[in-house]
Amino acid sequence: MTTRKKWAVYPGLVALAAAAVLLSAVSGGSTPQGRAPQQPIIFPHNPHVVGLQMNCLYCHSSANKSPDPGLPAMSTCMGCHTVIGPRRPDGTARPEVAKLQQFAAKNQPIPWIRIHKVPDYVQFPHMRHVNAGVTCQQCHGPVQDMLPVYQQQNLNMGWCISCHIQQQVRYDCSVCHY
Amino acid sequence: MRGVLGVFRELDSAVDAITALRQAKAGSITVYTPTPRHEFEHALAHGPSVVRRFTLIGGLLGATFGYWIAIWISEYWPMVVGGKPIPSWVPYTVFGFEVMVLVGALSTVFGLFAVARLPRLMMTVGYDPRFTEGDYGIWVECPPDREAKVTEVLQQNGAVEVRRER
Amino acid sequence: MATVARPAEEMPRPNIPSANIQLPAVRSYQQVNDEIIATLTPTGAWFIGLGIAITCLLIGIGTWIYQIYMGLGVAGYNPPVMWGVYIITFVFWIGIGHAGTLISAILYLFRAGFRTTIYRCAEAMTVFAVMTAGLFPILHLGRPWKFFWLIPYPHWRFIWPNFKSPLVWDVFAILTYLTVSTTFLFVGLVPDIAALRDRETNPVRKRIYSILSLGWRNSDREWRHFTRAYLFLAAFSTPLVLSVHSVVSFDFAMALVPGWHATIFPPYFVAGAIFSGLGMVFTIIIPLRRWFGLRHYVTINHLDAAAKLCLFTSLVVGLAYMTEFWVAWFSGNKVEQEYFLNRVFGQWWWAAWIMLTCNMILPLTLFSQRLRRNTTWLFILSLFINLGMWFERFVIVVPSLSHEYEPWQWTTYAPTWVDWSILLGSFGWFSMWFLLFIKQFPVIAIAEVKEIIPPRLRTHTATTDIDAAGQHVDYSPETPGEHD
Amino acid sequence: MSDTTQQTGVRRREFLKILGVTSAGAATVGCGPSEAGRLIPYLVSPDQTVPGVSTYFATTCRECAAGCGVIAETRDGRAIKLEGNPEHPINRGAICARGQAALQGLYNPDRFTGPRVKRNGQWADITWAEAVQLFRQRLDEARSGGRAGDVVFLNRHETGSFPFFLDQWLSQMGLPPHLAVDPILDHAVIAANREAYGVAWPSLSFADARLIVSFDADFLDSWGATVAHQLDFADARAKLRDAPRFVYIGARRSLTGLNADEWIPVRSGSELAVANALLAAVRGAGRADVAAAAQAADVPAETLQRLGAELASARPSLVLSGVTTVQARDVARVVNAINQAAGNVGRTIRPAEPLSSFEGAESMAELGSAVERMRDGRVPLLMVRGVNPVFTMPKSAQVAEALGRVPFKVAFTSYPDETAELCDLVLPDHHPLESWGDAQVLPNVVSLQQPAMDPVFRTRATADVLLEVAMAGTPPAPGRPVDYRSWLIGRFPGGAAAFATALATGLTSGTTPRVTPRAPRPEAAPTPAPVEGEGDFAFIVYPSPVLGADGANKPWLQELPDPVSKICWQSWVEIHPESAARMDIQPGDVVEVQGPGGTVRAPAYLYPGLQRETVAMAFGRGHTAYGRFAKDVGANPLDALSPGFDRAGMAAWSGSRVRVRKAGDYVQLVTTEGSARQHGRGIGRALAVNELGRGGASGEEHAGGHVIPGDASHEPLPGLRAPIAADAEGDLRDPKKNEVGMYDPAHPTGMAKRRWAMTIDLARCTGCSACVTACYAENNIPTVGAAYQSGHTQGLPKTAGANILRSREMAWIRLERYWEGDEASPDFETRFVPMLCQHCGNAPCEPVCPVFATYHSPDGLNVQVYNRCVGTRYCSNNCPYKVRYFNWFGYGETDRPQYAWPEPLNWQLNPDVTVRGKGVMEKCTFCVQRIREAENRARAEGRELVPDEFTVACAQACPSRAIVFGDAADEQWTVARQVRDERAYHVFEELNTFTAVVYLKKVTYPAPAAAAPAAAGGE
Repeated sequence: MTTRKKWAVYPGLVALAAAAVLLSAVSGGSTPQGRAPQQPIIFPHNPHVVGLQMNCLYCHSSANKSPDPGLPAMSTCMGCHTVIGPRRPDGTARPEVAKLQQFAAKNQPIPWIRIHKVPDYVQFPHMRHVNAGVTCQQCHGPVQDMLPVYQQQNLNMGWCISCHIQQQVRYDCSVCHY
Repeated sequence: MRGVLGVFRELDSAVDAITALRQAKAGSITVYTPTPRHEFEHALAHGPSVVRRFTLIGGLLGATFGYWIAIWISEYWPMVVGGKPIPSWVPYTVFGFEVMVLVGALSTVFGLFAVARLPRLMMTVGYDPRFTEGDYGIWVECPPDREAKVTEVLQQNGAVEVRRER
Repeated sequence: MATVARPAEEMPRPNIPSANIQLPAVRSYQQVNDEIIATLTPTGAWFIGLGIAITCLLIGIGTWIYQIYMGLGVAGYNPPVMWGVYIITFVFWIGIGHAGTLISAILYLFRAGFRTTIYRCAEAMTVFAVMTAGLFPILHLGRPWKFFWLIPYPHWRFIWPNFKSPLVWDVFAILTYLTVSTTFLFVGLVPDIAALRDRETNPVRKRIYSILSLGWRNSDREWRHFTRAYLFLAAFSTPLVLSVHSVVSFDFAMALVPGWHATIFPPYFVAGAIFSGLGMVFTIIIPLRRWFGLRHYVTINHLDAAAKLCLFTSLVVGLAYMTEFWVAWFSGNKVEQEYFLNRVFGQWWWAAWIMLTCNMILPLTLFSQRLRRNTTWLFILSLFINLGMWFERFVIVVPSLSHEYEPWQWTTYAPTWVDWSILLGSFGWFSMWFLLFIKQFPVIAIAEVKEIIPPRLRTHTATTDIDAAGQHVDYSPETPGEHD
Repeated sequence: MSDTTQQTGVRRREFLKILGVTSAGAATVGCGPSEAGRLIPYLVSPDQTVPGVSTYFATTCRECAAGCGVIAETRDGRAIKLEGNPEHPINRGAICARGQAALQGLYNPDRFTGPRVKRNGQWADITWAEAVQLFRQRLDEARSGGRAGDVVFLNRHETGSFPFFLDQWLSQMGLPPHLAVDPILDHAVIAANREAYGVAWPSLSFADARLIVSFDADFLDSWGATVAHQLDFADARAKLRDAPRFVYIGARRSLTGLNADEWIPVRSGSELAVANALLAAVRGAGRADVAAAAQAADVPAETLQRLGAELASARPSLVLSGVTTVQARDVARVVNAINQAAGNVGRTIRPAEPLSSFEGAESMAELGSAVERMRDGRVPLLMVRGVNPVFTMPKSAQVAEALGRVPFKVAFTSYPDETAELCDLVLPDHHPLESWGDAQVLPNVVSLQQPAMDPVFRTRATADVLLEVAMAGTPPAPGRPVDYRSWLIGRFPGGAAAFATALATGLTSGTTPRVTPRAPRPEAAPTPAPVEGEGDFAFIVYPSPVLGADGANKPWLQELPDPVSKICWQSWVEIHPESAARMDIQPGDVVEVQGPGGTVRAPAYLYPGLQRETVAMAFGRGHTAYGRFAKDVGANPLDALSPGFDRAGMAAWSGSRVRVRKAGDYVQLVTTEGSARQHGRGIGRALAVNELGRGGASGEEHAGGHVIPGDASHEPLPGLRAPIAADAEGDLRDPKKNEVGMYDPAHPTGMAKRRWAMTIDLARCTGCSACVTACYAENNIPTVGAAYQSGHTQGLPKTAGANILRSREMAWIRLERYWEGDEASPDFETRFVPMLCQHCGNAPCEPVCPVFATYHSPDGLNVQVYNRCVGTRYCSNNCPYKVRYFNWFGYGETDRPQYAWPEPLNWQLNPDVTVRGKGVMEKCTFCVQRIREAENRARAEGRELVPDEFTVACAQACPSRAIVFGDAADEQWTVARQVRDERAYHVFEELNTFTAVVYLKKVTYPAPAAAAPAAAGGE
């Protein structure tokens, strides 16, 4: 007699439904989280930020006065690296600095590969966040220890919103989307 | 399980056979009929179907869920549209109603399957393809010692064929 | 057997109570199985029809791909006429989809006997019509690949559909309707599939039928719960069918567009839907009964009774049309009045008059019993009704939008070949499914037909003589009125 | 700016290209983050630019002669928006549509990308070195040929140092001085003014006048310094009760005419008689000539008598002439005499404070004689800069043939226009926004012009080229200017330092060196041609108010509907409905206008604002070259004319007789107009001046008004004190409700404290449509009419404007132009209504959106979230104002055939505004990006918003200051005060939409004789 077999059908159906819901729950949530592309110059934040105690704003100078954090211009890099050359005092090589100086010699900007990117229909004013005391690490992760830099947070809308609601700040659509 | 299967051509002979078998306490009877006939219902005198309970529960669940999800969602991220109250029950009634019908209907079918033991994964003993065409069938589940009696009753009431199955 | 020749002066015979239409020509359960299952064998004509249907469908699909790639601009939209052929056709098909459930559910509750032999066909039509209609709201989206945003599912954006929008009601009404009517159709099919299963010799088909029949065995327990469940499904479908088209009408009635913003819309739409559905039933069943040789199942009396229902709905629709004009006049709202004048005598007079002629005037011929029982006329009329109901939706959508509050934005509208070929594709899609259905499953409910024909009894054989009420004598091809 | 750009220019441009792709260029498609591009940093970060923050450069607009001051907003080195310079004396912060569109000249995809030479009929690109070498060589040949005196340099008329510099260079080369050409300048008036006042253009004060009479002078649109006139005229109208009455006399009612309170449709050619009659009336002299004039003008004599009397009594008045017939100069003289007699000079006409912008322009007759010399083959070398005589002179003048006889022709023009196509060598000039310069706008005010960004293409400033040619071979002496900039600084009082400081405002006092004025032309020449041609119609050619002489290659201007006919991307023939009926001409029927110079064909537009025996056409379209947006669009009315001049040498564009016949075929009019009447729906309302002060409810009863139940009009301006109107307000005010989030006024964000709103004063609005183009520029609105965008618009000809034939134009703000009163009589009235999203408190569009793509923000905006929109278009159906626009094609997607911004037009895109993709609804956002930007700025400075601290793009541009934007919930903002004006009303108030846009009724000034209020209202 097969009466037992047939009851196995219903749990199966339920399992299917559950799977479908879970699938939809993460749908659209797929972002390049954890993406760590190979940069033209393997720039180590650690010696600069931790070692030399440089402020983020030294290089990303407009992060506190513009929606756009800004990238250090070649001149900014060469400000130090004309002196701090491709060879350490102990003679060991600094290959990346050599690369940098080559770019500088050719008078070419460094074609950095972009990691953190919100869609074009999202307006993200950096200065509002920086001035409100949001640390760079909250969104970008512990950049000072990253080598290479990767996207730590998923930068999803839900991720933005949860923080905005928690902080009791604007979470109205027209704050970011226009 | 084992028992005797009788095949009938005429409705009334089948009905008579059932009454006779029930008097004889022959065992559990299953009647096959190409189309539902009240005659059998009376003869077998089963209670009313329990499908109605599934329907009721399903409908209530559906309506509740319908209202709840709509209200919960509008409170979840309050957004004013057209100057209307954030949770406004009037439009949500449409939603509640539709979900009630959906869940109610589905649970009815589920109930049907559950109580009618469907889907039946394989044909069991005591069935004959003729029952979907013109003929009526009576399958009596009974211990071997009573098979002879049952067979006799069936034949008396004009079964065109009687066979024992196991 | 005894054939009683009827004197000619008895014509026209008195109306048959539609609750009590018999099938004198069908005598034994055996015969039912034989004759109905015989219709399932494919014929050349069927293959040709299927081929045509699929060709139309492919044309539609190709056009849609082009439209998705290029953008909706390839269709004839002419702002502010932001809705056009697609929404019109959507409402058209939804309307068609209403007759099925009406006949199978409402008439079931009312115990209208004439439903028995036509409901399976109508119900299949319903399911496929709703399947067709369901495509159009997606098809008319600017970004169709995002249609699932209308469905409430949990996701990382934390944002949900707006349950105050009639379009979301639509989504649920249509999904519910599709699910319920499909279930209804399938549940009704199960015993018949069992009959097919038991008769099938081809092992593959037999296997498929066995699975679909869920191991149905016609046992008394199954029947007991089945009849009860079927009743409840019918009881659910009845309010559902009324609600679905009411919700569709809300798409218009909830907007403040002149010509849309009217409380009469829900009843008006439901009546129109049933009306158009019956039209389509005639269009389908009249050729079908001839083609399948089922004229002694779907007798002229069935059509007669259905025609009466059709006439009634037509009268309701006509009343609704007139009421709209009256309300416009009585409201004293200048905008509304100008719109209705424009509807009949302005820019779109031709569409309005097609609508009024086909839906209001021509159906009046059904008052004549002779025409009701003339299948040729019924068929022609049904075609007019289909046309007229498409234009009713045209008249509701286009003139309203092209003649709104802002005179500066008054405009016109002309569909392009894109609209037309997608409309064609929808007919292809519908016909494909329907043609596939009629050769796989019985178009007449075997088990239910058996209910209304007298069972074989030991004592005597059931009589089929004529009775005083002018009911049928024995069927014979010569009997006038039994077939055409 | 300058130094860093010199160093990093090219690379920055590369960088910008990439930026253009990654940030502004991309559109809302998909929902996840799109593919991240590359990040190219600066080499040397430019001193005063912060990435992502705008830098502003004060410079001068060169689109027309007026020389308005503009402020170019640049972002990351790209100019993205032009706005009026508030400091500037001419335009006081306002800017017209053509000024806005300068950007599309700068980024025009059809610009010459570099120097090119014609080798046996084929264009070939060459390097600048070769080009200058070749130029110099041909120049020397021409000089050595002994015919140096016949060399012609045609320069577009401009004031400032350049003309002087040019003449200096020419004389140094031993060549005759250049010809300064402006085809649409009113030389007749200039000549008359010179005689009467000694200046070309005295400043006009409309506000001080009590009566304004204009003879065909379209001073709001194409006559003189239009922005200045508009500002002044609107201020005059804003005086409401004491505002001047305005009478327009002319055969065609131009936009200015439509703004007039009375129109006297005189027969074309009879202006002189009428003017004389009025002069007589003002002088209190005889009546006889009035009758004669009325006879000639085909108007009732009493009208002229009444006007004469009015003119005599109302003092001061202001009488203007813009006639363009062969009698133009004479009419202008008489008009000056009238002003003299009426004592207006010094009060409403101020020769003491003239506009310098119109000094130094040569008459078209001069150009004509130059062309004559070319035709005789006497010109060895022709140099052209920004002038296009082949297009701007009648075909019958055979300019092209004349050019053919010139051995070598050099074009310094930036665009491939008809003339440049015929030249042998092209040395493309910088765009004004890329180059240095200055303009003399007032006798003692110089408006400076500085580059707002690096050159887009391989162009060079003409002045620099000339300098190089002049210096070639000679050793660089110290102190000699190396380029035009240093030449300018060298002559600048105070030198480099003063120059740098002056650049901040873009203005400086003082005068630029003037070119030596030529002797005034002898009275005899040129003899005015008699009224030419025959036929029963007089032909009027007027410069298109939106295109001007050379706007046709800018999609914004092509798409901007003509303020009168509302037709775009097309030429049309205006004909009076009665005449049309007589000849059985329906709108769109192609008519053939046969004039003395030839025939021109265009579809007919029935215009009630014409004298019955007149047909009119706009000049500006009908190019046979000039790039993808201009080529083969429309017809050039000059083809029908013969080259005639008036006594002042102005091209006589009007008055020649023409035959008009139906050509048989039909072309659908590319118009944005649905119905030209309001059907009593009270959209644009007016009240007569004598009804002022009777409370806001006065004015007309309009149909919808107080009929429909549920009417909200009992409450004055409802829904303007709180962001959310009606029901929801009660809901949100409910203390028991705590889950309303930001809608709770007590919420920390405080967003719900504001209610952004707008007032539009119809008494000020002139319908000039500058706001429309400003909105296009600010909000990345795509133009959809170009021929290449019509390819997939099914069922229509693939010509320009196909999408607009399906009314798919995207203008977020549109100008509705309604006729009021009887169009058959000349007394019909016009209502201009700028219509934009009303940001309703109870927005009908919001509840119907299934996905919350449009909803009501806590600060009262009706928000459209593009990336959430799925495109059901239900919102648009439910919008009573029909102000929502749908992306039928991928106008914003680079890979689509309908892409609206072919490289480099996309450089202009505003990075703060999302570019919308296919299948998405869009609409006016109240410039939410500006609101947020202001809020961010305020927050960064730790303060609240200062009342009126910012405004929206349309309000900013509006040359009549009709639009005011602000927070209606805060009494300190101007808008909050304006909404209490007695003239305030909502459109479709009866629908209970509680709009945030409040209109102020127009005020009409009936003729003193006609006692009955002319404000028939919404009829």
